[in-house]
Amino acid sequence: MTVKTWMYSVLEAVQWEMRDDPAMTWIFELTPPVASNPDMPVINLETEFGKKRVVNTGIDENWMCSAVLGAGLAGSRAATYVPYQGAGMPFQVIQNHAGKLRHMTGGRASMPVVFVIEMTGQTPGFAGQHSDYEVDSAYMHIAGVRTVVPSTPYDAKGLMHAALRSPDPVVYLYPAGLRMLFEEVPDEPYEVPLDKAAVRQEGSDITLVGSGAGMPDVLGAAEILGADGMSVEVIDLRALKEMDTETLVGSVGKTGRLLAVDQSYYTLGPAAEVVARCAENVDGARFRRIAFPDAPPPASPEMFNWMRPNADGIADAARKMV
Amino acid sequence: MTVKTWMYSVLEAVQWEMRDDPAMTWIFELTPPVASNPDMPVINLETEFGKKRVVNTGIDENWMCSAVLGAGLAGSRAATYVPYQGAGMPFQVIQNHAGKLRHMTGGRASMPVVFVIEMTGQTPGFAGQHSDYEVDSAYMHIAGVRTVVPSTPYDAKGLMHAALRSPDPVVYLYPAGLRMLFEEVPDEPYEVPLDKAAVRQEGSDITLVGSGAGMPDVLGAAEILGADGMSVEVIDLRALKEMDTETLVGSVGKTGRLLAVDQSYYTLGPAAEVVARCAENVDGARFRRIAFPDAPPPASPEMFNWMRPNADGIADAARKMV
Amino acid sequence: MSNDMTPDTERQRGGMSRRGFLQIATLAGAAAGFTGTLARSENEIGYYAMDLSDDTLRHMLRTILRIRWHERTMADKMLSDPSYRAYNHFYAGQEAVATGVCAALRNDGPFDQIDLVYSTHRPTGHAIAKGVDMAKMQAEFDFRATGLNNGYAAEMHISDPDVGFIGADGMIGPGHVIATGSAFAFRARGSDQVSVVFGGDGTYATPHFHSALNNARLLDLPFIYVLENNLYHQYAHYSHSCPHADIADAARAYGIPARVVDGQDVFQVYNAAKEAVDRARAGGGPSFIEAKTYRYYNHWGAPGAEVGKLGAFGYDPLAISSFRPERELRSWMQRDPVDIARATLIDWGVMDETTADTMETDVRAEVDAAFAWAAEQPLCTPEDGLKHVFAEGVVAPRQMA
Amino acid sequence: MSNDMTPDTERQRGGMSRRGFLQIATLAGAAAGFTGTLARSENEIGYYAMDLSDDTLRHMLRTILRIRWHERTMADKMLSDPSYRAYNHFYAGQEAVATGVCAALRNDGPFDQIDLVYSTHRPTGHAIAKGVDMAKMQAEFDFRATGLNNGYAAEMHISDPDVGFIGADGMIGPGHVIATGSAFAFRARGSDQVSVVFGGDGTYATPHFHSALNNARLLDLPFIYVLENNLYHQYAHYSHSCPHADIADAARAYGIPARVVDGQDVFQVYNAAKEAVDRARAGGGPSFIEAKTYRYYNHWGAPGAEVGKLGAFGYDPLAISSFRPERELRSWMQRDPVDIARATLIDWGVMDETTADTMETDVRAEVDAAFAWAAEQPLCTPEDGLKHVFAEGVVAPRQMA
Ligand SMILES: Cc1ncc(C[n+]2csc(CCOP(=O)(O)OP(=O)(O)O)c2C)c(N)n1
Ligand SMILES: Cc1ncc(C[n+]2csc(CCOP(=O)(O)OP(=O)(O)O)c2C)c(N)n1
Ligand SMILES: [Mg+2]
Ligand SMILES: [Mg+2]
Repeated sequence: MTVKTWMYSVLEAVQWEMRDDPAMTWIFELTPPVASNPDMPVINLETEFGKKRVVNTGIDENWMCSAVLGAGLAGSRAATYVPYQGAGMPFQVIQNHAGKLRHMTGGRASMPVVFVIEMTGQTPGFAGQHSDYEVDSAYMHIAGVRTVVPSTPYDAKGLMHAALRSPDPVVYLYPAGLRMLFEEVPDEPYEVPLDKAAVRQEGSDITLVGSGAGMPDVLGAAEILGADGMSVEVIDLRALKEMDTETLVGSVGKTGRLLAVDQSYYTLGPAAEVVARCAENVDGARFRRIAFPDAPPPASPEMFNWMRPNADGIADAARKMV
Repeated sequence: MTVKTWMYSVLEAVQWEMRDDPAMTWIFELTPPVASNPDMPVINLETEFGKKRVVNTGIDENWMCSAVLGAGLAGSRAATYVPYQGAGMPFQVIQNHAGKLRHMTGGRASMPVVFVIEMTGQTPGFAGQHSDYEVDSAYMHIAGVRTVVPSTPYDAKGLMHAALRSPDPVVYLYPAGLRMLFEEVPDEPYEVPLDKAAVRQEGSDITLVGSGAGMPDVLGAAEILGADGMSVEVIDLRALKEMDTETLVGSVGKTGRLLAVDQSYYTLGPAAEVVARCAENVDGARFRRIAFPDAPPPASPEMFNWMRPNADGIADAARKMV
Repeated sequence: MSNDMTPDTERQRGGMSRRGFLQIATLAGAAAGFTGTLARSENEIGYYAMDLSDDTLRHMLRTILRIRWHERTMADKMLSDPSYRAYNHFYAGQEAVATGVCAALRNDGPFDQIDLVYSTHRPTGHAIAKGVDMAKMQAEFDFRATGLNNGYAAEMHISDPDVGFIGADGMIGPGHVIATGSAFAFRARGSDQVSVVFGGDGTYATPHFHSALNNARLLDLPFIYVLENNLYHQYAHYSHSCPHADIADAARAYGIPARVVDGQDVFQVYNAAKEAVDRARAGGGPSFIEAKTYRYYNHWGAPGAEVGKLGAFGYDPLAISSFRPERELRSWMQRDPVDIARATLIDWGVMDETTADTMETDVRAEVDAAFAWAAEQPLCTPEDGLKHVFAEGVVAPRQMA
Repeated sequence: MSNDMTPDTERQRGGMSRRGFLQIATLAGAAAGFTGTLARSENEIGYYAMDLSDDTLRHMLRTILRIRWHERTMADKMLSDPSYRAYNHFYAGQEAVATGVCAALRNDGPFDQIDLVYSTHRPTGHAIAKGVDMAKMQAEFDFRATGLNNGYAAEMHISDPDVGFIGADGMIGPGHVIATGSAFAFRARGSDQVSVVFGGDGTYATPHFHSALNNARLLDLPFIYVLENNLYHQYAHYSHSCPHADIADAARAYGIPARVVDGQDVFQVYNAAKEAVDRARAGGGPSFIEAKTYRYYNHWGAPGAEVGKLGAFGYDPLAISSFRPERELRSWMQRDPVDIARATLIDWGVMDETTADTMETDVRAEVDAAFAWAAEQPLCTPEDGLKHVFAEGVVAPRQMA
């Protein structure tokens, strides 16, 4: 157990799996797989495993994901880290190939592969094109891939181990804004399941649900509301696909109120599915969402910061429901 | 007013607009823009407008959509017809360019363009990869594009006129399975608004909501239920983005029961948004969805037909709610 | 093929002299007989086919015949048996390409030692040549529970990793890039396996063409791109989407060694494939083979065909200007891959007319048996559609309340 | 530049003799002075620059200076003014490319007659050269409500259709393909406009590279691809993603006329651009220009730079092996585009040292005024973020209950 940054925790998991399996490969484009942490050895996958296994490529994210898929089909575990600017590029190959091949071949295709897809949208000044939160829905809707999004260094490491060990293709969304979070993280390998939400805080008045980069504000809102005396249950989705309906429905069944939060666009963001599943299963509860408006994020910090759901806005919305 | 097939009705709209605007272009890949109809002249866009304006390309759907976008930015109206096999290819350019450019430039980019995207999934025997219903969610979630899906020849023509005249980029989903539907369709141009749902049938016991290729079965279910004596309201979404919340909420407010139907995958299909919007706005109603399971369509007709929501299944689900 | 027959007694070994002489004679004959066709050869390729054992040579003809009779039986079924449910994309006319390439590959052994083949929407020939079981494949085409892929795949998605047939891929483009990923894995794990992708002339225009070739070159991957240039994609001549007469020139621009071969001559195809495979196994990186060929049926299904007759004529549904002329098809059929392989082997003394006829009779019986077996197989269980989405478990049914 | 100055009186007309002679002398001088750099020229291009009016020539130097001082002022602001909010990708070192290309384009007039430019994540130089208002652009960089794009765009997304600057595009690849679409529209409507895209060496590896060039060739589009090869994309040398020494060779493979030019010499760039524009307007189809150049700052922002000094040195954050050596940068800075343009014009007698100095002083004052104006502009109104999603109306706020 050592205090580690998110970045270090994730690469520690990758390093462990690559040491364990000499066939495993890693493809990157911009961000060399290097991380350092106080009191810990520097991790540099490229120098440790060599350029045959750890490859830096040209700007072709569709090749990166397709190559990883082909490596998996050839029997090698493989992963790639797609920078956020390229997040939409491999959509087709993940949707129509990675997600379908197992079923389409009657179970004969094997794809032990991980697509790490960076997400941003948190940076005022980086406008429109340089925001890609919306890909969460794209990768969550399709069949045959497991899509997860961690929000803590601990989960980031455990989900990475689980993703790399999974026989299924995994889209591992990587919220770049959380990269410098740190906390106590075990040094040994461990898995966080790919299909379980985490109840971050128990409560009885209302259920708040968020995921990934939205969690800090959701937890911030819970703190504000707790100080007001409200008993808030906080759920971190972690798994977008398969979504953990049981935990969600159980919680809303108890609190009778659901406020689902997205940093992504309102229409068909993950929160739409959260609300829909709970509404189907809990009659008579109250349901609300807040999210980024259905507008690309503008560059101006004044506009952008106002449009982002934040702790105060979430707390406010919760108060109106109770 | 003439009885016309869907195909003919759509091309009639395109032909009218191309005659009206000598700069307008059309890019196709497989399906030559040709249609015939009893008692009507054959429409052949390529021979009528020439190969400079109507272009057959190589297999590169991303180029097709990007080219249309570039034509729009240069001040020409332009449209392209993407075959269903390529439906996922232009995702990135529509999501990150067409959808964002207007906002990102402070309103200075002009994009009077239409992306006609074919949808299939209806054909037993055509497995996995050859089904692409799931792109409706991908194109509905993103900002800055209007996404519509007609279900009748009348709407198909009116929405095509509206799409081609719209200054906004429009994703016009084209359910190939409905191509041979026919009905009375006006010969003159007319518009069907890009942001209004259609109430296909009024009723007070339950609201059924569907879209595109799912509508024939939704209407079939309403017929079955009507014969049983149930008063069913049927809504055809037509506009996925911007979704017509008012019509949906008004109806569910009245009936107190919503059954939303997708031919696409359950998780985050358009029905998730329908349920979420209604659940946020109508307290105490009952909500259910039925959809294709979160599995790629298998080739075997035995498996496939069982997995597809059909009129009986929809009627059954509705009965359980009332 | 006008050369005298070689007596059986004179053709025991794979030595240079006789076959070396004969192949030149054969090519000369071909050139004389079929001037004006598009097929061309590059004579500087080593003539490796001459060194193959007689068994292997006979196996190549047999493979061509198996593909051919499977094709013809499918066409006849489609045209005559209303209960036949399978659809398909015909490969007839191109048999020598799949056969020649796969003859140069490692097709059995453990999965981590065999070579992999990525196929297309037109996969039957590649599958048979790679060693897929014909009866199981046919059952799959007919959506049967005991088919090669248990009824999930059907024609455009068949797959059999046991023989290194990664599978059909109905999309144009992505498979080529994915195939480079397998080659990447081989190189990373120090294996001498080779990753082969088949693709049509239609693949040239896809953005994936650049990705596959550029990365294969940059990383020196053991990757072979076999481009079957049958002149058309769907209803368009390839000159509509490609500025090169030889698509191989596009590969050469990346510094990838490329060959243009007569795709109707299985031995020429083999020679080029063998060279490419040797290069890849030795760490020499990717190769590109453009096989000039032609398909006897239309893009999809059997329109224009007649029961018992080879090929489909006079079908031009959309009156497309760039659609293939019937005379072009008839001209290509003059250089049939079955005839060329058969005549060459007889000419080489590997077999005689009688053994060749017997082989064809045997193959027809095998094909008939495969279709008969397939037609008796059980249909699928509806609920099984919920399996195989993930490696474990089933997904929930959602089509019912 | 060692040639004697030409007296003003001797350089009145754009005739062949004197300038023709001088340019050869200039190039010879350049070659002698800067052997060992990567920049190269193709001398067989027509020397169109000699025919330009003195006003135009002076305007070219002025444009280079305006870009340069805008760059340096940004760098100084970033390094010294904590209240300065803008980020940016520096273009310094590459000024001659944008300037030379845009000097060959039609930059004003009605929108349906001007040439269009598609830019990159490094747009400042292209924007200034195309005629974008510097003060408004700077206000945009600083997220101001009265900026070029009202604060929505910031640096990587600026756009000004009024001068045919379709705009920056922060993604690598798509812009090239989109730009061919504009060329397609021009051809369809019978216009003689030209669509130009700028791109870095990083664009070569994108799948879009193939799509843009192949379709431009097949459809003979009035499209010009200007590839600024500054040797690096982010922290990688271009040889990591491209097998060609000259990326222009890749374009030639499609049958597209391509030129490699010294990107530090604005007149060479102009000559190639003029040839390409003439070809496009005459219906001759696409062209490709590879300008060998270098950037003086790092990929993004001003790390390694010092206030008042040109260029950023010794910054290698990730200890990447293929990162550029400081001596390479210093060597390229010996062939500065400002110096080359200035010395050439003085050598040609278009101006003298004094007028050149005055021009630079004027430009610095203009740049300072632009920054000062920008810094006074109002900030954006939060609610305006809901506008401009569609042509009409606003979208609903969703971040609040
Ligand atoms: C991405 C994509 N777009 C369109 C199609 C539809 N399509 C199926 S086969 C085909 C033609 C392929 O031609 P070619 O590669 O020459 O192979 P051939 O059919 O001649 O064997 C097309 C366009 C597809 N499968 N995938
Ligand atoms: C599709 C995509 N992937 C990754 C990036 C991240 N990125 C921004 S600039 C850049 C390097 C571009 O290099 P080059 O084209 O040579 O232009 P230069 O920066 O040298 O001007 C990269 C990889 C991006 N913008 N878009
Ligand atoms: Mg073909
Ligand atoms: Mg560069």
